[in-house]
Amino acid sequence: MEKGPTMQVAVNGQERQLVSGTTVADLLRQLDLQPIRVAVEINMNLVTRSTFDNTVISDGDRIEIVTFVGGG
Amino acid sequence: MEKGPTMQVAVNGQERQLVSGTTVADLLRQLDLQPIRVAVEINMNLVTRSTFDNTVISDGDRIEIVTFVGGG
Amino acid sequence: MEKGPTMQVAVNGQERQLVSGTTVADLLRQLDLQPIRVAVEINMNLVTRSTFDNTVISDGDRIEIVTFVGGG
Amino acid sequence: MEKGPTMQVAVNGQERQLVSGTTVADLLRQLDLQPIRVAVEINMNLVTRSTFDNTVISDGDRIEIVTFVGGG
Amino acid sequence: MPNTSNDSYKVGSFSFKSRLFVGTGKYETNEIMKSSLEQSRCEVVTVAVRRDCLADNGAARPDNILDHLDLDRYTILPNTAGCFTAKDAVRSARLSRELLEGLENPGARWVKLEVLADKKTLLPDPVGTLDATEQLIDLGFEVLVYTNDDPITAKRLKEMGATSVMPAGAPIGSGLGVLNANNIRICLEYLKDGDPDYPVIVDAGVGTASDVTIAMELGADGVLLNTGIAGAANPARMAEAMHHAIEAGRLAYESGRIGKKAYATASSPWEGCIAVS
Amino acid sequence: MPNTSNDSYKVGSFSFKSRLFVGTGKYETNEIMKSSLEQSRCEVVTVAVRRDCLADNGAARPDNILDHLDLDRYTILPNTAGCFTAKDAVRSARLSRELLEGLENPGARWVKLEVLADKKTLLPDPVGTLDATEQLIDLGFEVLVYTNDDPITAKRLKEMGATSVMPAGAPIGSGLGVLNANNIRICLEYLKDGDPDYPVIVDAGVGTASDVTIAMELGADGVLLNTGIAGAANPARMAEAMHHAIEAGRLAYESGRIGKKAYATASSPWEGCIAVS
Amino acid sequence: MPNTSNDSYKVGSFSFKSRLFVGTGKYETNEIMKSSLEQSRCEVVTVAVRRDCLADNGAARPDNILDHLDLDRYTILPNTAGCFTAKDAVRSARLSRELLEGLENPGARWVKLEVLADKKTLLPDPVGTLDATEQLIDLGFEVLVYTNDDPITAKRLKEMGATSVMPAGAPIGSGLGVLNANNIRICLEYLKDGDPDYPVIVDAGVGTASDVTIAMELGADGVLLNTGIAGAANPARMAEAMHHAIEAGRLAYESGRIGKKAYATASSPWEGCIAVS
Amino acid sequence: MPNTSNDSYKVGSFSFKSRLFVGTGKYETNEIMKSSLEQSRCEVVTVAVRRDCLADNGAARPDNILDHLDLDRYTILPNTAGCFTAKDAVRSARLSRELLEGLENPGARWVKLEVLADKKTLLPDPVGTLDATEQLIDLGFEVLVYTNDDPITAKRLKEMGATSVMPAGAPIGSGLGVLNANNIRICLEYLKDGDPDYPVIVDAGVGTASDVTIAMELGADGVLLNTGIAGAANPARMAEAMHHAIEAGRLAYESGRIGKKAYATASSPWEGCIAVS
Repeated sequence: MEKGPTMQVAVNGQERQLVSGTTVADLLRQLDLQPIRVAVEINMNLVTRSTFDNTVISDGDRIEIVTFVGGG
Repeated sequence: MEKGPTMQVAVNGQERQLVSGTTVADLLRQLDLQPIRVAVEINMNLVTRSTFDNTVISDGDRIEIVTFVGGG
Repeated sequence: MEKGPTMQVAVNGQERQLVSGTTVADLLRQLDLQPIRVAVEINMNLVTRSTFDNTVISDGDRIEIVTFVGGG
Repeated sequence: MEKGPTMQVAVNGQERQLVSGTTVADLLRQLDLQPIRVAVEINMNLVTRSTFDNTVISDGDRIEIVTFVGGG
Repeated sequence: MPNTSNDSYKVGSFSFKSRLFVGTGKYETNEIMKSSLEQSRCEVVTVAVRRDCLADNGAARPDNILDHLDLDRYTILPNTAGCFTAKDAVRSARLSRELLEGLENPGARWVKLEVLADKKTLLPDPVGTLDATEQLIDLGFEVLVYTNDDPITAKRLKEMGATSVMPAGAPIGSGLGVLNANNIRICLEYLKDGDPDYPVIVDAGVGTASDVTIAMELGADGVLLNTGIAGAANPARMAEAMHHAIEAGRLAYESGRIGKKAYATASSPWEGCIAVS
Repeated sequence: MPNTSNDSYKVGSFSFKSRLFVGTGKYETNEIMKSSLEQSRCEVVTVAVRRDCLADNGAARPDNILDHLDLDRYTILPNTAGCFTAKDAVRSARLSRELLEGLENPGARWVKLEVLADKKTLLPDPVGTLDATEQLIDLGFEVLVYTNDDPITAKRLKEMGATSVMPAGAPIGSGLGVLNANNIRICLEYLKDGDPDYPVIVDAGVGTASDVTIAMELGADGVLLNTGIAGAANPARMAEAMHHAIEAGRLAYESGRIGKKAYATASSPWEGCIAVS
Repeated sequence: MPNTSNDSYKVGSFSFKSRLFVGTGKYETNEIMKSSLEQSRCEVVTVAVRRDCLADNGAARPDNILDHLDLDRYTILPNTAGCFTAKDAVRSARLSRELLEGLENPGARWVKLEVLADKKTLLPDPVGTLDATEQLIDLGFEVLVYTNDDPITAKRLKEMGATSVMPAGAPIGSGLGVLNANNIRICLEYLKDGDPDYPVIVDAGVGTASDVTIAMELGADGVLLNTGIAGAANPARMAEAMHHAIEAGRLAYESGRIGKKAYATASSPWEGCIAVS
Repeated sequence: MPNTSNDSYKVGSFSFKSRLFVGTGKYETNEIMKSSLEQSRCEVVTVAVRRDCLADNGAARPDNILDHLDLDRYTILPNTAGCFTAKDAVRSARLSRELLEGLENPGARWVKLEVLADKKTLLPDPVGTLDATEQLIDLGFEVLVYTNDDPITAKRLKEMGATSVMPAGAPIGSGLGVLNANNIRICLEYLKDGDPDYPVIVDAGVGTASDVTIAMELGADGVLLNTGIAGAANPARMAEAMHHAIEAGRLAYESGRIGKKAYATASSPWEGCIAVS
């Protein structure tokens, strides 16, 4: 399926292969996640929602995709 | 005013002279007290309200006329 | 061994047969108890030590022989 | 009395004039203080006891001479 | 599941929703008393019996407290305050009953018994209290008995037929709250053994709202107080506080609180933490 | 006269009526959580940030908590639970802000800062907490800081610009209530000195309703809790208890309670007693 | 100045230096009992009366406790433990007296009265206790009365002629210490009013050394305990702890402790600080 | 089996038998101080550093405290009282060391570090305390650190190399005793984890003997106090009380106290009761 070159990233601590050039918005689509319901960090730096479309993921990136859960 | 013979009683600890033959009902009238708002003891025995008219006070009687006050 | 007539008593709640005429002192001897270490009640009345020799037990007597135990 | 040039120092927060060239040991003598019972700082730096004789005080020095007091 | 705090509960032949019993003594004005009672949302108010004012010299007679209590709203619970002997307590109770019968008030059926030992500490006299309880029950009263927190006396009072036992949290007017929760717990254990609806009302000692909540959390059915409201800087507001405190305590009792530990467990989950540390 | 409990009060740029802050962790079901929040009448709920579930294998994704919170009703207060360093706490706060900005929720402006020392006791790390507070204030957050009950740390946090200081009553989840009322009192004295409206919220340790009432009677502006409700046998009822407990405590604080004495004074008057004894 | 802790004090016709009264029940062995009594430095030990063992079948008779108590050293205080009625308590006391007279032990003059209400809680029965106290005084006993902490009962017992009133700190064997210091204080106020040397001995409830110290700091003349020592993992060492605890509490009581404040004043002087800050 | 109270224990390179550390401040006279120290049987006394009196005008110089302390008997523990910054605390410690080295006193090796936050409450400043601890350890001191009762700060201080952590029971001079036993327990759990002999000394807040006993029963290795003795009406007697209180608490800790129950079990046996009831 994946024809182009790939890269290795960690998403929420899990190693994954992504097609080179994947943006944050692409990744969320692949994961079936609504952008409005998540916040994203790459390499511990916040990626604001407005830049999801333009932010291209790089090989080796450590990506955190978080949402809210119950907490006290 | 007092024509007939009198007697000495204590009402709520105060010495008073009453005309002989005074009933409890008479006494309450003299004191301007509503029967419905008081309870009466003569010599530590309760006088029920229904007998106020018929209960004649005797010389030396110790009468208590009580009502409710604030209490905890 | 027991030749004479006997009687039934309760000693510390246990039924026992004693020879008629048995004194408190006799009983203590039989039980191998030192008089100095016990106090005795018959039918809930105290028997003073000085009368152990003279106190004859009767049929049906309820006898308590007590001593000290650890207590707080 | 003071013939030579003087300098201005603060000892335990009090302004004082000292003859130029005064050592710590000199100062303690002037103050009638036993070296063994005090510790000395000049300008917040500790002056060890063994150097009292050789430590010459400078104009403007802030000197602390301390001892023990009751404390919890 | 025990009754919820919205359900009614019984004290003898009476049935109430509010678990707060409020005294009517010591308010600066009748208006303050009225608004305090309202804010407290109580259904039962206590009153005392005293010699009426003999103002036959034409002097103005002071207001009678009955003019300031809505008898359609409140059930009157007469007390025997001021009595130091069983005999006087019985006299007081009978006078109260006579008054309330005249008013056709259901409070004629019951009495809050207090037999105090002395004026110094206002502590109850256990012997006089037992004696008066017996007499009043014989006279047909439903007797709610103010007593100390001794579980044995409490148990005996119930065995004698007391309609409710009312152990003190602390001395009257002391503001110390529930001084001996262990005793109140044992009282409850004895009194409710096989009879969970038997009403136990903590009476006296309340200083502030948390005292009420604590009493209710122990499992008491109600709290009776007076000085805690009447003596506050703002009695009507404190009355409202006491209303909430009663609700809080009852609901908490019914809710099954968490256990106590020296330290415990996170409210937020560990799984999925972003922390790399 | 301080604000009545019906008035609103401020925490930073927010204004609330309810003084209860409720956590959303540890409920058995979302339905229990929802009814508990309702019964608590809280206006602010705390949530935590965690890695989202990567269910890209087609497995059902669990509900998101946001589906179960009425965002028109509740202000979201994101916490940094699970963070053991200032750095992670700052990351967590920024992620929360991003999420809440996307939701156009006013909770984007603030954060409840927790920097814990370890998982064993969940006690806050004072040094990391001070560090993170400074960073978050620099980043424009209104910071509500969970901290121990040390008055000096509390004072320093306020001086740094914390929007609210939230001293612990007891360790998280311990159910021990307010262990050191003296420290909370000194915290309040420092934090409200010349600034009586500065919000101080007791956070953590609540086991039952009276714990909340006691905290409020000390003069706290609010209480934050989670396990005390979520871990109760009947969470929704305990939530209602906590609502009343908050009201009771605030009103009592405002009402000026009576003093404490070893023993005291009669609620009923002595004058006019029928007692001959 | 009150007596120093080195002075002797009186309980009825007896005079002692040690203020610790130790029970002899529940020790695993007589040797442990002996060493515990020694370490406690007590001068009075309590014993109970029980039916002797009727080992007339030739079986070995267990040791008698009297074989393990140095009667030259200890004054025996017989109790009426196990009695639930005044009648049985009087029987028990008379039997004890008979035993001690035979031994020419001065303990024949006195008795520790216990009339318990039931085996479940071991709480004293106030009515039976009052009844038995009267009877025993009539029979010439010096009566030391174990009672609950109700100040009114305590006062009545003294008025009846009790040699010493012994209010409980907490239920027998509970290990809860002094549950209601307020009541013990009022007991002391009543019992020592105009009679400062009247002996008040806190009896029952002690769990550990600080419980004893607290009781003594309140102004009690002594403490009686048993389980606190006998049930400890190391009874003899705990007995030594209790000795020190009694001394500590009495000395502290006599020394006039400092007041309590939320915060206070430096132990070291401010003057002469080197700090420039 | 832990050390018995008669055994010696270690604090850094020092070894002591007495577990009481006594301050030398605030006594009315040096004679009272001397007799108090004697009665306390302490082996360590704390002193403070202050500017010497510059009586060079011929006025009489007040006695130096060193003239009143038997340096063969007592180990001097200099404190840094009066310091509000790490810098001043370090200066103070170095001056103390210089003084004690001159006296050839072993106290030159150690220091009791206090970095206070302000004069109002005398509470320790946690940040300054951590900072100064590090500096003093670098300078070779054995540092005994006065700190609040926060277990996390305590743990960090030990990790930095503090010779002993000295958590406060309550604010200095407050007389409130151990306000938060839960925190002291967690401090002990952290500090003694895998290192049971690490010395933990409760410092500050003691009002009376039972406070000391309670601290020791929690498992502290010692208690440091000053005002509790110096401010008592009879300091020397209170010092004796404190000696016994330390012994009582340590022995009780070692003895394994009985458990706590709402009510419990008889001290005297049931078997063989004469009671027919």
